[in-house]
Amino acid sequence: MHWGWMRRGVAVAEPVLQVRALCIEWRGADGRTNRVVDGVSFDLAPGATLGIAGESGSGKSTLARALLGHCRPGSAITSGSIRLDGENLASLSEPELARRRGRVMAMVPQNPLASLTFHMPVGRQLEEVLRLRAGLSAKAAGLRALELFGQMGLPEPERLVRRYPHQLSGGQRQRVVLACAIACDPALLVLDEPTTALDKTTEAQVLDLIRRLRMARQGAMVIVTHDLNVVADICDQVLVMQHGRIIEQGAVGTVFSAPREAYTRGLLGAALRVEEASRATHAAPGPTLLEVKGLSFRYARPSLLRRNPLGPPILDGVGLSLARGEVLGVIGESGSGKTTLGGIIAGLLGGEATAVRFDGRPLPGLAAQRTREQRRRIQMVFQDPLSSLNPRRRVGDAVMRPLQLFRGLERREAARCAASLFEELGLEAALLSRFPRQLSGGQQQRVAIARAFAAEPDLLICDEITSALDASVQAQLLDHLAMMQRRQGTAMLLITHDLAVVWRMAPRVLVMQGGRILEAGATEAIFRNPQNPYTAALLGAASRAARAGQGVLAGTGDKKPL
Amino acid sequence: MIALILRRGALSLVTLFLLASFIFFATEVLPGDALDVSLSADEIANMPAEVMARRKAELGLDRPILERYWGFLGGLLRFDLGRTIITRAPVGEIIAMPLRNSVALAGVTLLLALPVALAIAMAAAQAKGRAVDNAVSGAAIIGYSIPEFVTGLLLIAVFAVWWPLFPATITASTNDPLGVLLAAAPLAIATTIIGSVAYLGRILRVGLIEVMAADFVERLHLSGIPRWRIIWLHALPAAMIPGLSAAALYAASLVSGVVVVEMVFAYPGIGAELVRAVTRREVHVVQAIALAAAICVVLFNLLADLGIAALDPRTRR
Amino acid sequence: MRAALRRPAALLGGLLVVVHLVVAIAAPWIAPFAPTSLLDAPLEPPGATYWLGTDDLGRDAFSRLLWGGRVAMLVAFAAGAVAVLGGALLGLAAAYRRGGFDDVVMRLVEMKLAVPTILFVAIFVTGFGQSVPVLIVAVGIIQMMGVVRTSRAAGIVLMEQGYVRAAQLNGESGLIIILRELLPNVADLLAVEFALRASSALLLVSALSFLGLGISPPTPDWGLMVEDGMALLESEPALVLAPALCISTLVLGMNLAAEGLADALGLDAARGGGG
Amino acid sequence: MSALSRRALGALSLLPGIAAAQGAPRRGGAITVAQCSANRFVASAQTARHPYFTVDLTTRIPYNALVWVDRQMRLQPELAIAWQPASADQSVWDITLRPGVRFHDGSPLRAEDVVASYQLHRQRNFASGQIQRIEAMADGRVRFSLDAGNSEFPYVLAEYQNMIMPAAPVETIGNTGIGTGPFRFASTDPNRVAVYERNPAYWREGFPYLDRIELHNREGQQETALAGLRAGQFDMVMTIDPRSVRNLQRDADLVVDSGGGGHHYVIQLPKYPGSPFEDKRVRQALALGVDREAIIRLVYGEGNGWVGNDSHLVAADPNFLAMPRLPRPEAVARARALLAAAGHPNGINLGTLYWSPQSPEVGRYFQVLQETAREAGLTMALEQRPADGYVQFRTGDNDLSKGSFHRFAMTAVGPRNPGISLFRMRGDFVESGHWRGAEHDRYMALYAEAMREGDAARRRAMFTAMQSLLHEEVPALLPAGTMTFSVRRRHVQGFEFHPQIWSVRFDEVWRG
Repeated sequence: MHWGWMRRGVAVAEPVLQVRALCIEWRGADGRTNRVVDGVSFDLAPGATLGIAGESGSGKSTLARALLGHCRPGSAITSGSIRLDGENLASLSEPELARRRGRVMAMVPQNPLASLTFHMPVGRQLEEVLRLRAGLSAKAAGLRALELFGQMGLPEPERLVRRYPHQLSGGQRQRVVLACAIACDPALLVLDEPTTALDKTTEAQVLDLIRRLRMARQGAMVIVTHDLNVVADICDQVLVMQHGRIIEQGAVGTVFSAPREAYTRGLLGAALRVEEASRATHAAPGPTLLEVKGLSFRYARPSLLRRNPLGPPILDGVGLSLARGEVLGVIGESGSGKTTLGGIIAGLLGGEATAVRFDGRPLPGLAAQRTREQRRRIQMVFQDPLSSLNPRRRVGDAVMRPLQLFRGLERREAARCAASLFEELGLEAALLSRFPRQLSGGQQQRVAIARAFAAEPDLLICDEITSALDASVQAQLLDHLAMMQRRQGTAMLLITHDLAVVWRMAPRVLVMQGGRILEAGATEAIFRNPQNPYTAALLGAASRAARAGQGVLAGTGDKKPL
Repeated sequence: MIALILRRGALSLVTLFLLASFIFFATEVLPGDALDVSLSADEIANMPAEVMARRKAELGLDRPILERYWGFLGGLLRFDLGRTIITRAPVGEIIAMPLRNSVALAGVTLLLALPVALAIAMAAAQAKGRAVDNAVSGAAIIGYSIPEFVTGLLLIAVFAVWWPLFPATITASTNDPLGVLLAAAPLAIATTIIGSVAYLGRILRVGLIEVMAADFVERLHLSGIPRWRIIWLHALPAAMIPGLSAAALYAASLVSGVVVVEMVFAYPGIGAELVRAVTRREVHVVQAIALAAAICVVLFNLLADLGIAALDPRTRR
Repeated sequence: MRAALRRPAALLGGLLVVVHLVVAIAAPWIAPFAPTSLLDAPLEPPGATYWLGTDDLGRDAFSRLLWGGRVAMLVAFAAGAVAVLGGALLGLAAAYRRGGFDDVVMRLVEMKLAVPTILFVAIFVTGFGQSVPVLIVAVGIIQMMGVVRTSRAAGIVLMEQGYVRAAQLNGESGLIIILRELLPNVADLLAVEFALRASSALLLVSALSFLGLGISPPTPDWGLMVEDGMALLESEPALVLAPALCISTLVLGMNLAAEGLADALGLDAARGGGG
Repeated sequence: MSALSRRALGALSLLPGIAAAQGAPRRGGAITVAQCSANRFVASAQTARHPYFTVDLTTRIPYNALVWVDRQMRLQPELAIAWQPASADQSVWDITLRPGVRFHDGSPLRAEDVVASYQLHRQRNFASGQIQRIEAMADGRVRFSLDAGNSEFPYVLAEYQNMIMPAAPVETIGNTGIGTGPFRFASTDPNRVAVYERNPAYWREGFPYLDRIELHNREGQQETALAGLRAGQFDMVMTIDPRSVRNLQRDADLVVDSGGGGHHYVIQLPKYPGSPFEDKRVRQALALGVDREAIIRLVYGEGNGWVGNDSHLVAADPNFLAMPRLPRPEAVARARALLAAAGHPNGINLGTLYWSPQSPEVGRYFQVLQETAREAGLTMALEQRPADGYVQFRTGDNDLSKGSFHRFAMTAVGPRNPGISLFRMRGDFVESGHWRGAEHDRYMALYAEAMREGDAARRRAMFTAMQSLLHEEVPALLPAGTMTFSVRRRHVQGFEFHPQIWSVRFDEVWRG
């Protein structure tokens, strides 16, 4: 592990980048303006690396583009200055900016697949930058491109240059855009969410590369991310943004070890601290409610020639069992098959009927084939709170519908019942007559939970229910969920990529990868001592930020982050 | 790619079969049959019933519909489009040249309209929301909103009658070489082009605007790549992809859809032939033309698919 | 809707449509003469009594112009409604059911693309008569298939939404899911589609009238007036230009309104239209 | 011996001889003609030259019939120079062929060619169905045996399509396009263009004048045809909308020709049980209530049409009997009185009148009819039906026992001799709307008598009596008719239009 920044400390050299009282406003189609960057000031010394952290909507991406003198259509710098090498980018004309972009300042965009021209081989795209921006001849550009690809750790550069972006892996694409950005060795390199699109294993490799680049280069670097682990890994300084303002800034070690703002603490809280004891309580093992044995699943691909030719396996021989009232976590990255598993149990996808047994009886694949009682007993809460409520219907309707459907309640009775469910979940009854858009994300998800519990289910499947929520409300939601689960004695299948959620809620966990179960067992045991390297990578990637502030946190270990 | 073409082809065959059947049975709702409509009112009024019955039997019009349907399908399998009911002329012979002419008109229209539409779309997309864009989009919408017959008649009035630059009506023959025919049809071509430019321009503009907002365009912009290069080399091929499908469908519909223009200018195309065939209950001709139009749709779609595959490596497998 | 009206082009479009609608509705009260009454003054030049002159049967051209959009607009709006309602139900049902039903619906859509429009209308009108209801149904079916496509596409996206899944998991019937969960959520799309379909129906109807397959005399109709006036274009240009202008401005208004609406709702009007 | 044949014997000089006015005709040159009538013709590559599948007004360019009807509706010799009945009841007719006529391919015209041609016409041409037998006689004459007496049979020989073609089997005869006419086919583009070139061996010495005629079909597309005329693409446009006449006449470069007679519309009044038209007074009220002069004034233009007399005869026919006319207010008053007497003091709704756009002015015609009938308390709705399939729609299956009737609808009819025209009002024919009763029987008795009658004057008296009967009974309404019109550039000379468009000739047209 490189912890070089700790030794180097904050540079004292003349700052290469000076941002002063920068304001950027967005003018909506309705003519109203919205200040997305509000009075931001900071300095950056040559060779230093600054992390800009914040949740989506905090203005960090807009700030990142402004550092290249760019504002997306509809937005504009209204005041303040950005001095790069002494020149105020805010006052330069577009052609003057264009001359500097790529050479003096460059950007590595967030989504490498979308950021590469899909109909052009990647080699040509790099050569284009080299020819036009570094002024190389076609031949020299070709050679330099191979060289750069090699430096980026891309295998077989000669073959790779002729590939199209979609033929590359996510890590390879990220390396290609990195190569394009550093082609002219810019004084300022801005990386926008450099790891978001990558899986954990690749993320580690790419971070490693960035770290090496940082060491090798003289220029300053700005990394925009929502992931504090990344900041902890490679930045000297951090700048935490919320609603367009800087709410906290300073050296990484200082900020992470003693966050002044609740918001920062929330962000940090989202990172897992295994060192804390799991708060999940083990229920006494009851009779088995759900049993899955050797479940495999493939999507049928439409074809004219064969009736149901099968795609690649999504699930491959998955087995699990769940007792009444038990909470089981299922973790894995996207594509691991965990959502498909939930979908099959819930009855969204027709699986093998014999593979799933519910309450001792085989469970038909699709919800439509199940009995009304079975449907009532298995409920689901979905990932995106907004999409899980019909935007054209009042939220009360959503909660009343299962009451009417499964419990045969009259409309008035159902309304009363829905109101009391709302109260239990800390929602005002007045919200019943609102439309989903009028609710916050956390409220929406609580309504979705209320809808699920309205049916008084025996099994609740929660599919990434916190991932669309701000860190600040996640904990609250999980508290409510745990409370309802305990009260109704519902068994839960908690599908998530967020280890903190599992750590907090589920005494037992399954780790999935590529449609298989890699590891299963008590959460404590697996998290503290992962047997499988993949599990270890998952855990390792998730806990670095926590470690960065470890020393101080140890003293406040009993304090809840929120 | 080949698999894609094969699958498309197979699906298209199903569509063609359904279409042929649909047309066959739909024409049954029409009052009268080919014999009735080939006779004048005087003839029908005065022809004795037994003479009528005998002639229907001669023409096979008295056979039950299913029998005629099987006969028709059998013919199709043998690539035999059948003969016209009254004159016993081979249907293929009747529709071949009009079809050629309509395809030529559609082709010329597209060839001329596409670059213009592209230029307009680029001008508009480059200046989205500004005066140029508003003017161009406005003109496109206006062009799109004026009925073809109005455009055509006004063009004739202005450029053939008041200011006689071009022929008002097409006197060239169906079988004339395409060059002669198209040279005789400048106003007809202009009429179709006006509508096409408006339509295609709108679609391409939206496509371009969408692509210009794409991440890769922003990356290139932030790399300091010149704007013209971004537009021509990066954005345009990408914007052409959704445009191609729309243009293909549009071109296919042009082949049989320019009836109004063909009528106004007396262009010897398949649209006018179609109206005539419906009028005369020449069921086989109607079916043949409908099939030809459908095949055009299929072919143009296939062309678009090939074009898309050329532009978009992601679709190549 | 309010956002749409803030755009000047959309506002102009909406205004054009509203003016046309108001004139059409108010025609019986504001027209100085009955549109069919023979005033025994054929081909009077425009003047104080006859603002646009009279046509060759001695009917007041201005009054006919005021009346001339009524039936065409009735057909266009009714056909638009038929197309949007039928198309939405069919498209959403296809998105809901998928499988064989979806295949059948998509083949239908494809067939519509392949059948020349004019053939379809010619068969319809010849078989069932040249009356307004027949025209509405024929034009409605033609316009419907495009709506099927767009609403199916939208429906497929909606089917992935949590609330639809939740309804499915609760065992709600297909009809309920389509009507309760899907339909309200494509309302925006359908509003745009309606404007587009109605404008394209209006163009189609006037072209059909021009070909003699659409609205028939004695109904005062712009398409017919253009066709009828062409013989007199040189001597009485107003008899052609006025109705041509009316058709064009109405279609233009509908297109602008559709575009503005689509823009405001974040939809894509150019691709929805066509066909 | 009939007056007809006597006149015919010395008639060569009567063939159109109007060369006067514009100086001496010149030989040579070509003209391009467009025609706009929505005439039913079903040409294909094989048959575009066949007289049955070309536009009727062009059949006498490549072909001749045995007899021609002139503009005054008199019989004139064409390929036949004489015709006379060979039986007292007028059911057998002998025809003498013109000697020395050659077909375009050089072969001489023989009686066998006439026989072969009529084998087809007998089967296909409605008017020739009455021919039972046709024989070539030893002296080169041709004998026609009919199923009944027909004193006007020679008119049948002049009917459209009844052209003489070189002998061939019925299936293929006529496909070659070879005839005896002034021009022969140079090329054809089915449904679009026919190009004719001069027949140097034409039997009329010195004719035709032109070297070439190019005929373009602009069926139902009068605007483009006229635009082509103005733009100089066409020298002549035939069968134009009468209301265009006034505009065209203003142009000094153009000449408008009138056929002097032309088409008109029968409005059939179906008299099935329960129909308002069962009551004679309603029919009479309708006949009075429709403002016939207004139709002519507004739809056709003054002088371009004639007031109909509710019979199929046209004003150009010498046998035409004009109706007694009342001043408009009086006619309306009487119509209202008749309606009141029939039990409709507040007027009557006649239902829907169906029409089809068979010529450009039809829509306007019916609008005027509808508006003026309203003044007399007769209201009706109008509904357009597409021109195609209209005939079937109008007649329905016409089975009273099944409760299906033909409709209150119009039919376009062309001008013909009384024998054919008056026969159309027979009770078992749709156009009479199932006319029945004593008056009908009297009408038909008169008709049968006239057909057996050889003497033209006596026949004329019978025709007059029949028309009076129609005026009184109004079995059908025929309010007004229009001349046929064509327009040519001034340099096209020697052209005369014809009330029967299929009898137009181009023999004497020349280019100035």
